[in-house]
Amino acid sequence: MSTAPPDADELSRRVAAFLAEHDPAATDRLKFLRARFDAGLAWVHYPRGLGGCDAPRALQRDVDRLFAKAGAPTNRPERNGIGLGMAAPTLLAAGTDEQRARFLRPLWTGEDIWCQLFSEPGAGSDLAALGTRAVRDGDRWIVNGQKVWTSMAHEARWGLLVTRTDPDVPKHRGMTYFVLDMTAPGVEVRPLRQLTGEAEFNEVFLTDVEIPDAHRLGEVGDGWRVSTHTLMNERVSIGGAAVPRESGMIGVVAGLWRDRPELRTPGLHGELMRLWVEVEAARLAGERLRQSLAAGRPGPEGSGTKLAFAKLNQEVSGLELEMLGTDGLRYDDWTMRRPSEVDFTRRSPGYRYLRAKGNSIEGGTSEILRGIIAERVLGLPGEIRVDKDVPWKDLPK
Amino acid sequence: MSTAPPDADELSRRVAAFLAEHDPAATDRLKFLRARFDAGLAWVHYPRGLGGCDAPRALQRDVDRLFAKAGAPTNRPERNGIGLGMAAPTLLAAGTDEQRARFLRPLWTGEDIWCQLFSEPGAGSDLAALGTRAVRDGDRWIVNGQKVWTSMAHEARWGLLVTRTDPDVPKHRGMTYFVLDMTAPGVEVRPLRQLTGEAEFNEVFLTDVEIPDAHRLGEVGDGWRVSTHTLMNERVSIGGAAVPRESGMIGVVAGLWRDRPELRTPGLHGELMRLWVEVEAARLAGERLRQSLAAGRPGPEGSGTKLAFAKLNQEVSGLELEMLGTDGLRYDDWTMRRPSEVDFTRRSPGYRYLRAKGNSIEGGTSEILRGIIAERVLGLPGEIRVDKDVPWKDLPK
Amino acid sequence: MTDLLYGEIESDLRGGVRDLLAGKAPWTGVLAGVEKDDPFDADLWHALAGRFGAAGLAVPEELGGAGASWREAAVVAEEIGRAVAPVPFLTSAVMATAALLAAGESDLVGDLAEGERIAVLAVPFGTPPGEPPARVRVAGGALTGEVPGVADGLAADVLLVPAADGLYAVDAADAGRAPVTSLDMTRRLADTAFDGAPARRVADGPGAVRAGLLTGAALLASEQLGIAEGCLDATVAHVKTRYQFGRPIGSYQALKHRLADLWTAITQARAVARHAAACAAAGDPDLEIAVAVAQAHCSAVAVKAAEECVQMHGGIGFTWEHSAHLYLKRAKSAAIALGTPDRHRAALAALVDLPPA
Amino acid sequence: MTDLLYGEIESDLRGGVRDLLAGKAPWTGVLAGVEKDDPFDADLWHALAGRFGAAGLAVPEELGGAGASWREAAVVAEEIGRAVAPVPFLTSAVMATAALLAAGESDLVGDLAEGERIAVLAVPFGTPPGEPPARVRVAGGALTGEVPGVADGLAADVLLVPAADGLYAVDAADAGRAPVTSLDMTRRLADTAFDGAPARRVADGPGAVRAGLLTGAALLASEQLGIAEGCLDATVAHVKTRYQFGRPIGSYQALKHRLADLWTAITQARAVARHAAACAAAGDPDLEIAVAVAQAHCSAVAVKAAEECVQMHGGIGFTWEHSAHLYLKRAKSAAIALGTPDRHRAALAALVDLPPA
Repeated sequence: MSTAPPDADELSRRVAAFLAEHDPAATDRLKFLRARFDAGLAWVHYPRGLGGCDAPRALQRDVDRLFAKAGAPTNRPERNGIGLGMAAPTLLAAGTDEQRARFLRPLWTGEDIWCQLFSEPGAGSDLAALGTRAVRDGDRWIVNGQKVWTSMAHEARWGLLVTRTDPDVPKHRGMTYFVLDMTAPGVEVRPLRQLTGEAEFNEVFLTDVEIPDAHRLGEVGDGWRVSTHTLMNERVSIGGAAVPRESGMIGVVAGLWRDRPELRTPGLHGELMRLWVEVEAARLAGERLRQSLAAGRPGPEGSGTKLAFAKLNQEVSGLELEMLGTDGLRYDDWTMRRPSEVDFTRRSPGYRYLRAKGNSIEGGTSEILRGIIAERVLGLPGEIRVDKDVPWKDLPK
Repeated sequence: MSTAPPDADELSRRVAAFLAEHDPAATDRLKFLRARFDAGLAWVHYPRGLGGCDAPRALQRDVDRLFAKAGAPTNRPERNGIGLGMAAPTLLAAGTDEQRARFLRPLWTGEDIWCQLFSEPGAGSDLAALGTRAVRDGDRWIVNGQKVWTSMAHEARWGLLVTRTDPDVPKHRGMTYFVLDMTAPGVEVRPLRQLTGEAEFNEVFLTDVEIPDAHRLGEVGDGWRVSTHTLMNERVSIGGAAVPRESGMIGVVAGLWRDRPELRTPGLHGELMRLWVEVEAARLAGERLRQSLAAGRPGPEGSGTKLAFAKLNQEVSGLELEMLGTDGLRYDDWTMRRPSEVDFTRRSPGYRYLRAKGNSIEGGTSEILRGIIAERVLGLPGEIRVDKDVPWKDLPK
Repeated sequence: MTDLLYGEIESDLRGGVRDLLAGKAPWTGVLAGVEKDDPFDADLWHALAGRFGAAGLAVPEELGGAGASWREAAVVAEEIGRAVAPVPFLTSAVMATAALLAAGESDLVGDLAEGERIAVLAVPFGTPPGEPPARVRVAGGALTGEVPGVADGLAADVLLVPAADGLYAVDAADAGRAPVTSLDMTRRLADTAFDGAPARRVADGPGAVRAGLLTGAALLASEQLGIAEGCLDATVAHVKTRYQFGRPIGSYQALKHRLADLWTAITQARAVARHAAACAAAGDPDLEIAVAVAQAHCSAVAVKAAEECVQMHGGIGFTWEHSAHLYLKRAKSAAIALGTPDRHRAALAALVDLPPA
Repeated sequence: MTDLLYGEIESDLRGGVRDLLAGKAPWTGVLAGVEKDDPFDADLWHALAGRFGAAGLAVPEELGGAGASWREAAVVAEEIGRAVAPVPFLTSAVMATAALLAAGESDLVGDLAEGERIAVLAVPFGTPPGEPPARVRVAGGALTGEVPGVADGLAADVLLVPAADGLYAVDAADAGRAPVTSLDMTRRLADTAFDGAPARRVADGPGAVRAGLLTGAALLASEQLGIAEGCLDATVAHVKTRYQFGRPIGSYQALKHRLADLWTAITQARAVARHAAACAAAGDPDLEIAVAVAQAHCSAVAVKAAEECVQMHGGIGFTWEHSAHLYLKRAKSAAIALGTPDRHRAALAALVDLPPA
């Protein structure tokens, strides 16, 4: 093997060689995936030995295509979004060699599902206010507290956990980051039911949970900095995909308009067209952002795209109910279900209306996003901070 | 004359007696008005000797009606709104006996027009930031500075002036209030042209203007408190009158819709009906406020009424232009005129659109009104103040 | 101009209803109820309608009511909205009662006024005022046909069914009734079916149904006002006590300004709802316009208030274990009930001579 | 999908235009100009169109142009909007030029490209794309009739007049032209009249006018984007330096959030304006949809930006001696020009198969 990063041709040669050695049809799924990882063909831009071969990130798509064409099994990325999207880059940036070696392979193969334990009842937008306490006891830590909005916690093997380790210093300085074994004694996962009736998320209660110091990620007191790796990657994953015209909710409502002439009124038409235009404008803005990113010019438009779609999803789904009249007063199912993914289009109009309310709260509230745009993009002064130099324990809560 | 405040019957007897002595048809206008003032029948709720007779304020309307019925001349209140609405109550509340005796009669009769010199280029919403300096020199004060948004300054005999007398204390504590002789040397009034092309307002430049200490209203340093008398009365005067359905701009646009069928489109109809409903709702809210006040139960709804009508005037006038299409691209007159009153309905649609922009700025910006509602009505925390304990001279400007 | 204020009697009435609802229908209880099979809170309804007398406010004393008016009934509707109470007040004590009063019926209306029986108009709940198309056929004093989406249809003892030649009363036991999983489980719908159901004609012509729908729409505006007020109060209380970044979130100006705008919209909703109720009470010729304005405006205000309530509560407002979603579901359903804002604006256009393009 | 980004050449072009406008048309100069009788800034136009070559960007080199495309011309439109520059770029270099190019005309179009002559489409400026009704009669090669509200009609050397059988060129000297006191004095209207005016037919059928209006509407979106950007920049700069209550007003969250929303709307306006310009450049089949979306959206964004600019400047923004009203008047006029958002939404409905009720 040469030491220079492989180019596209070299990569496709390697894939071909790998496939020649591991027939996808004849190899056990997990065996195949582990071998692909060990061959450095998992995430090619990762370092050698950790599933990659230092190749440019842009070549990943080609490699994935070649494997797909050969009928190779996937690592089911849809089941492990937090693991692949957030845990892996955090481990890469802040983990020790031992931690990377231990966690990354089963993460990539999908053997280990990961979840993220950041938000707390008292720490939502203000993540750094969190109060889950971790107290050192020799080479282990004892953790007590409560986390919320934890998707996949009920299926996860590992969790990304941020804790308060020093309450006597200002809040950003007294946090420490851990990898939590979700099977450890004292970890209790409860479904968190939402207004749609179902429970996508969980609450996680931590009672005298022991974490070995070897599972600490980064230095003691360095938890805020490590968290930013995780959160930066959260933002990148949002709003990147190209979408055709009339995708999503507007497509549903436009279809309803076309299929049900008896529901049409001039007033609803005006509203429909106004929203259609706004959705198309937001879609084109998203497409422009995608082109910018592809051209290597990342812009701040992502926050605006999320902001716009949250509002539009809410307005469009609200219009759908009004269009339906009495039929809009029905719901499909209030029983508490545990969906593995959110599918707006397959459920009832009422579900769409209710679920869309979460779009302006989850993954950064619309208020936080507006603040980010105002301060980081427009350069307006930050909010007056009264909590900067106050020890965490003295903050009003 | 009895010492008890007169009731309705007694008042009508007095009016009849006055009219018997002063035939409106045969008496000189000014003589008549002065006599009415001296008879205590000017503003009946004012003290005796100052144009009133300590009667309940509610009886004023009856007295005015009796005079009107007899064909008596009025004091032309529309020409002296600031005098009657703001200067008089301020003089009554904060003036010395000499000041009241000197100023109130010619104010009420309309001989003296008054204006208000509060706002400055650097002190708009934040009135207490004002910087017009008054420096004591024996029994007089020397004043230098600039005031803006002064309506009637070019016709006024006297001005209500707030100045900075002590820059070394926090801003609310170093202000002093004066009555300014608008004919004094060093007072220069310039028209302040607005985006409509005309100039309703003025800028007033004060250069080494001398004010006798006898024209100080209230104590030195007490200017903020005295100002609140003036401003409280500003708020009372807004939004009190009952208005019939389809008054003002919505009536203009509704009339356009009825008269010009060729301009109609379904989309414009939807917008028109949406605004029609909003205006009617705001009108009914104003009517409810009026009923509350009449029942002796003043409410905080006035701020909301002003807020709503500012927005609606802007939206309705904007719709009018769109309805007109190419005709909406015309204007009537850009020359600098000095109108004595604002009449939205008699000028062109473009004028209405432009002039309405001022509705959310003049007399308290919509932002300030929202803050007042949030804090005084809803009890939400005030803005964080960084200027409370800082000497005025050290404030960033 | 109608009197838009609340009188002393109305304020006392409000206090009584509010206490009763606070005691018997705290929101935690309402929430627990939405997953039960019970179509409404019968115990609460007996207390409110029977013992308290809230169901008969607008019914003359000689018919067994309190002899007050729709103005007073509107105050009850406000409090029911504020409490998202699962009782058939709007459907039975307002819509059915108004229809029967208009029809000059005097037996059933007394039972409704005393809360002894529950009757509902068998129309799809989204039907705007006016003349709903008859969905049933009459033959030999019996009805046949289907009416989907009837509000409180399962709670009803009697269904008042519009037919081509008038309004018919059908004993609920003689009708097919299928529960509907409803967006607003505090006022559930039922799909009703009539298969030769024995019926008694209680009104000729369309006037009675029209009165029921119009009065219902007028008083629904007061319910929507109550929903909006409940949302605003809950939200203001929350933002005063929820801290983020060391400050109560109610100290952040963007939220303050939005709440100020909401408060302004609610003061308007109060005025238009009062006007509609007063017009209903007085048989004022402005009633139709007042109702169209009230429904177009109050529907939007209640939904906006509920949406802001969810948003400003953040994550907690998105959970099942919080009252915000009860408001949201009731507000959105109420906006569609008895005609969407769009339908009311269209009706208004005709009433105020602003014809469509 | 079209390319929605700006290329290097476009960025260079923008820099050049911006420098030129900053030097020759600062807003104080524009303001002074609105009270003069001059219908436009001839000196500026000669510099921009003639020496700089901005008028001929989309004209092939063999016809005397620069051989670029409407994409590049759209960048010029942006900068003109940002500077509220009083030049006939949209009317002559875009609308008239596009009409003549569609007609295959090759004489006049070269003069326009070089800025030597100015031609405008003689249609009321509020006319949406499509086929404007002919307002003149043709008899013996001469035109008779009236066309009110023609943008830059006084600046024009040639009027291109739609008639039933095609498009006619009329020497401006042969037409009656009355100046109109315009809401937007940076792009003035004139009422035109033809009384047997000698005319030359430059196009058969309606295709040329259609191309002129459609291309004009596409590039007007870029001008509107520029207006909005100018407003946002001015407002952000103001709120950073204007202090009230001891703090820059840009530190108040309510303003911050409104500016963030405005910024978001402008990023969308940029994308839709780029798409419309790219479609115009490529003759893309999506052009009509792209134009309708761009006009419906960018019109609203530019007006919103200008209204926020006035409001956030407070009293000073309401005065004559500030640039805000120049933006406001141009933004509102541009929203009506070439069809209001309402008209464009109606056109869009037909294009995307969402028929009216």
